[in-house]
Amino acid sequence: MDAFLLWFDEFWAVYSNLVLTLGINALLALSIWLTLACGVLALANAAFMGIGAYAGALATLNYDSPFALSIGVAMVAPSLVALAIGLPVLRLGGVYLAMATLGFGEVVRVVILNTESITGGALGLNGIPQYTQWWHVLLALVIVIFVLARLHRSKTGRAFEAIKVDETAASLMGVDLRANKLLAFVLGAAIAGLAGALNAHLTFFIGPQEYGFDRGVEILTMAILGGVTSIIGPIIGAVFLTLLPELLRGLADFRLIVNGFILVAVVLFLPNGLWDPARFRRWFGSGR
Amino acid sequence: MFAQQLINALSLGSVYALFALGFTLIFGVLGVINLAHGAVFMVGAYAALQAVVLAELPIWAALVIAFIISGLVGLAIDILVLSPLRKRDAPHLIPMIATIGVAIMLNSAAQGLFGADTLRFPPGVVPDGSIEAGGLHITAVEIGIIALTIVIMVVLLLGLRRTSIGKALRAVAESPRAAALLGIDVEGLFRKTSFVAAALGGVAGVLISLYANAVYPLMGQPMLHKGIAVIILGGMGDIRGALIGGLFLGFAEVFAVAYIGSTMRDAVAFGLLFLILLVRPTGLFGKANERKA
Amino acid sequence: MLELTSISKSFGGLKVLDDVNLTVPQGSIFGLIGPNGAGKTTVFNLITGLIPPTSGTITFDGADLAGLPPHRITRLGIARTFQNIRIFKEMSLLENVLVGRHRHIDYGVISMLFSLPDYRAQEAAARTRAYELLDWVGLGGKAHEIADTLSYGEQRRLEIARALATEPHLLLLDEPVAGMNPAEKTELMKAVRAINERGYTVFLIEHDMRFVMGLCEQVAVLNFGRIITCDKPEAVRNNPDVIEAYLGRDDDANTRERA
Amino acid sequence: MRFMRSAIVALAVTTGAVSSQAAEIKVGVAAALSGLAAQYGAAIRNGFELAADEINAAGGINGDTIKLVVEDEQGRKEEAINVFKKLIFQDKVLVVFGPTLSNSASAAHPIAQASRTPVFGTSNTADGITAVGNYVFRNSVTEADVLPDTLKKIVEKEGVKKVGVLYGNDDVFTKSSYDNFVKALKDQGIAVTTTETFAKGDVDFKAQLTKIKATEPDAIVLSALLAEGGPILVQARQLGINLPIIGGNGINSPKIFELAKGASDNLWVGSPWSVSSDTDVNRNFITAYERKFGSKPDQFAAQAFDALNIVAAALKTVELSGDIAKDRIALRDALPDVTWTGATGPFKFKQAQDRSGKPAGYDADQKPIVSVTKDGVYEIVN
Repeated sequence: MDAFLLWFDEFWAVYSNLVLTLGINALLALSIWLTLACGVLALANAAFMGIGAYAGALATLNYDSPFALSIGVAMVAPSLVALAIGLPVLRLGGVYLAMATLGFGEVVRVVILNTESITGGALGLNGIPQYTQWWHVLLALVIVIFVLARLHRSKTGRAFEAIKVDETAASLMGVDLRANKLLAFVLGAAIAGLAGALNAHLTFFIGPQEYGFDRGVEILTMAILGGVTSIIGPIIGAVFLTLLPELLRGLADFRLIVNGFILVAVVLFLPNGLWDPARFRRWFGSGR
Repeated sequence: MFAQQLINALSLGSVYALFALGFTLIFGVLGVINLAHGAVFMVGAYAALQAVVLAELPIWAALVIAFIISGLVGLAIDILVLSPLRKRDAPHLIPMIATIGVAIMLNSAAQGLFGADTLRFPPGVVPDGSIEAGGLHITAVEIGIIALTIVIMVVLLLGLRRTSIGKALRAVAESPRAAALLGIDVEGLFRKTSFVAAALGGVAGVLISLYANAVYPLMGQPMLHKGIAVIILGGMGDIRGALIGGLFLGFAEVFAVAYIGSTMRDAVAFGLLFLILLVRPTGLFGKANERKA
Repeated sequence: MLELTSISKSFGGLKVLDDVNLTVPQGSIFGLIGPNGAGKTTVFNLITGLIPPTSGTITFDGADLAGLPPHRITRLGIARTFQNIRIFKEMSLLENVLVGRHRHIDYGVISMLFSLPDYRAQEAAARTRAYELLDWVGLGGKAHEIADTLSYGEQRRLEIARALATEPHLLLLDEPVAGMNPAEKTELMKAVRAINERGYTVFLIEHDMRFVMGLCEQVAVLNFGRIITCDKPEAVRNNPDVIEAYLGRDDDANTRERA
Repeated sequence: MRFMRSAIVALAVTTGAVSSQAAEIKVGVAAALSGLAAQYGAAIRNGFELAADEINAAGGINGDTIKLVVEDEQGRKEEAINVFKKLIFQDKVLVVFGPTLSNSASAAHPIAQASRTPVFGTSNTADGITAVGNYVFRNSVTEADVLPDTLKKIVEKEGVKKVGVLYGNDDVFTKSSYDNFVKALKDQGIAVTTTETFAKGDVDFKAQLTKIKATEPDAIVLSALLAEGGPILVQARQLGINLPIIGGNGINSPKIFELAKGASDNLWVGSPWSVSSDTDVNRNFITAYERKFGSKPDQFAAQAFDALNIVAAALKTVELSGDIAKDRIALRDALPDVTWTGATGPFKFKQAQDRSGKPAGYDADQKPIVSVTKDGVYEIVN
């Protein structure tokens, strides 16, 4: 037992940040999963994460707000922005929506760069107190999973899925498309904001470069790679994509090449992502 | 200043259009957002650089080599990655993610082979300096880019209109399944398109790195962001759209710098993009009812 | 109960519907027939708000439907099925029907999150009703199967059950027997009649003359976007204009592409 | 454990000769070896490797050899944190150098501070880097220190009265130096005709340059890194702008002659290090670097090279106990007093302050050399 504790101490000292990042990335993957589950291909989650991170960090830095309040601010701010842009943007279909929301991300980045007196511009925000503890991330993850799982089983979850499969048919079942999509979009933004604030209060520093195109695509990749058929998929995807570069660290210069290769291989050989209940049923022969 | 800015905008717009051509071709025909296009663009630049530096070939030969090598890379991507995904009818986001993996591989391979340093073509491969007339300056590379963009565009447009392969391509873009029923070799067309789109990307890589005087492993990534903006503006998958969208973005950026302020450049460019999408949800040339994703 | 007054619809320059007037009386089974491409499905799309009419008005129980989004029209009590079946393929039969119950389930966020009695009661009630509706269309035994696995005829019946789940006053059926074999057709005919007897008004579009004639109390005929006649089935059958419209081109119901 | 360690130390002391061969001083280097900052990270790694080789070849530190543990932090803050934790807690290095970018430093340095591990930045020029605490050191000079001298020189030599400014506004390095430019320009009463910006990865700067040209300045102040700085020089000359260009640290590299060949003249740079600085140490450094890596070093390599030498100098005054925690503190205590003459010239630390004005980490205190490019070389301006 002592040996274990000693080992754990050492493990935690080295990997605490990695473990917490896993949790935060899982939140991000879930935030985009929510909109994907509603058939909405919006890639604004990186921007919402950024808005949340800045809002939360500014609350902490400038107003000495307690952590809980900063988190609250970090969830509300992106939700409001999502509400404002949601109505016009969600009219767009498929790929155009994806691209418009990526464009929105750029706008957010430029705004942060140009509001130097508040956001520090390119220099970012420094010296954010490290409030985020392991249990904050765990709690956030548990609550989000709980809420999403309950939501998934409720009438709203069914409506989301119906919209995803066939918008027209869903609307003719009395499902309000705009309201439901907006709900998914806003909730997703709140979760992304939560992740942003947890991250900001973990890493002492945030800068505008962190919430751009690459992060947006990374979040999407986590969800798709994990599989979007159930709530487990995005979490698995986040864990996989976060751990992969660390596991490959020993490969030194070849690390990223192998990383890319594995990404392609997963997409090629696991059609529905890493977590695919249908495949498991096939493999283990049960099911109806 | 206005006239010089006009030239600046024209050449920058052509740069964007040139990059976006292959990008939009892949989307139009294969229905894939190819996020490896930036990497293919980089491969073309390095291929030509090696040809010029190691084999001491003239620039036109280097362009041909870039064309072929990038084209082959594009072909390989199609055969090894996109085609298997097509066969199992993967939803269109899946190939996009696969191309991210390809881009990571190509970018890091380039860094491993050539190092992370910014390189450039040796001076003198193209006429240096600029032509001056009435206080206006334009370089040979700029003229080349503008001319080539227009030539490629015209060739592609005429090719699509007039030739049988063009007609087949348009049928495929409309609906691959229906085209297959009509007896068109859809897979073959996808291969050819992949080759040509990547080859054009490679040529763009050479020209743009001559223009910017910089070749580095991640040079394709910033262009990719611009390329996405361009093809949305123009309407995804539309060749004319790539030209118009490219020029539009070039003019928007240059004139935002000239008359609004360079800090607002990207905000203006992307703000316009945003607005255009709100007014015309499928871009300037987009079809009213897009192909069901 | 449903009234279309001088409805016209053009796509681009093409006039698909031209001055269409129809009245569907409460409690009836009303049929709309016409050759392929006559614009029948467009009529349904207009009624359900998927597309707006170029001119004219549609009223339902006295309410003007102009400008209402589809889900609002559904909530007023109109439900429909589709010519090319549009069930939620990846969901179970039960879930399909439960989506139809959407607007009849009403619980708060708190109830939903913590599975409070209110939530459980409403979900249970919705399920009970869903099972009942599946029984009506003869699919009660398959409630937990994935919809994609059903046969063609079964999918059509599932679509009807799902439409009924919205508790409509008016049920629109878009070519309900297309692609069915005679036995299935007879069965569906019975089912539709039973549904009508339960008090639902039914408005159906069909290609299959026999099906329409055997079922409907009143039949309207649409040809090239115009209503040529609207009468009792026997009268329609003998109407020379109708005969010409149908004989003018072969009855292509069987050669038509299914999808 | 404690007993074991002291036993080992005792053993090592008694068997002097053996121990001096066996003992290794582990030194961590976190550098961006992939990603957009990779070209700086690579130069930095080279600088450290060269210094470590030279120190070890010259007999190490009181007989101990230096072992570099180099990790790639990709220029991303999360990775920088992970790498710092690995180096500090798993590899148990004595001191951590890096990370490459200031952003990552802001995120990673607090970890070193909290675990009482000396951390040494060699390329972080942003303000506030050393405000984190008393374990934070850097020898990267900020533009605040060198710009006033550069500007004074160019005013004196070229009679510059008004300048146009061009800087990258989405990058910490270039933005920080811009801020310092603005301050220095104001202090010296030099007028600014217009201020223009660009973004990382841009290929075209002609719109900005055309606008600057139209405002008729006497010189252009440019805050850019090499990847953009090279093209900017070329495009400026193509537009017929032949004004002096005043650059920051970011383009103080012999590579500029390659990247802006034919257009590299009349670039003014102020920095403690210059490839043309003709001291023995610097000449030897440049020769050795070229021999080992086949290319000319830049400022990043020079600063990394000096940084390890500075730490080595401090270590020579410290008696290592073998208890890593104690040794880290001992090193920290010894570092501030080090003076060293390296490739970047005479070096000493000066105490920095945190936001509330309390003493914190240590910045470099060095004299800049102002040089101007001509025909492919930096000429030192006297």
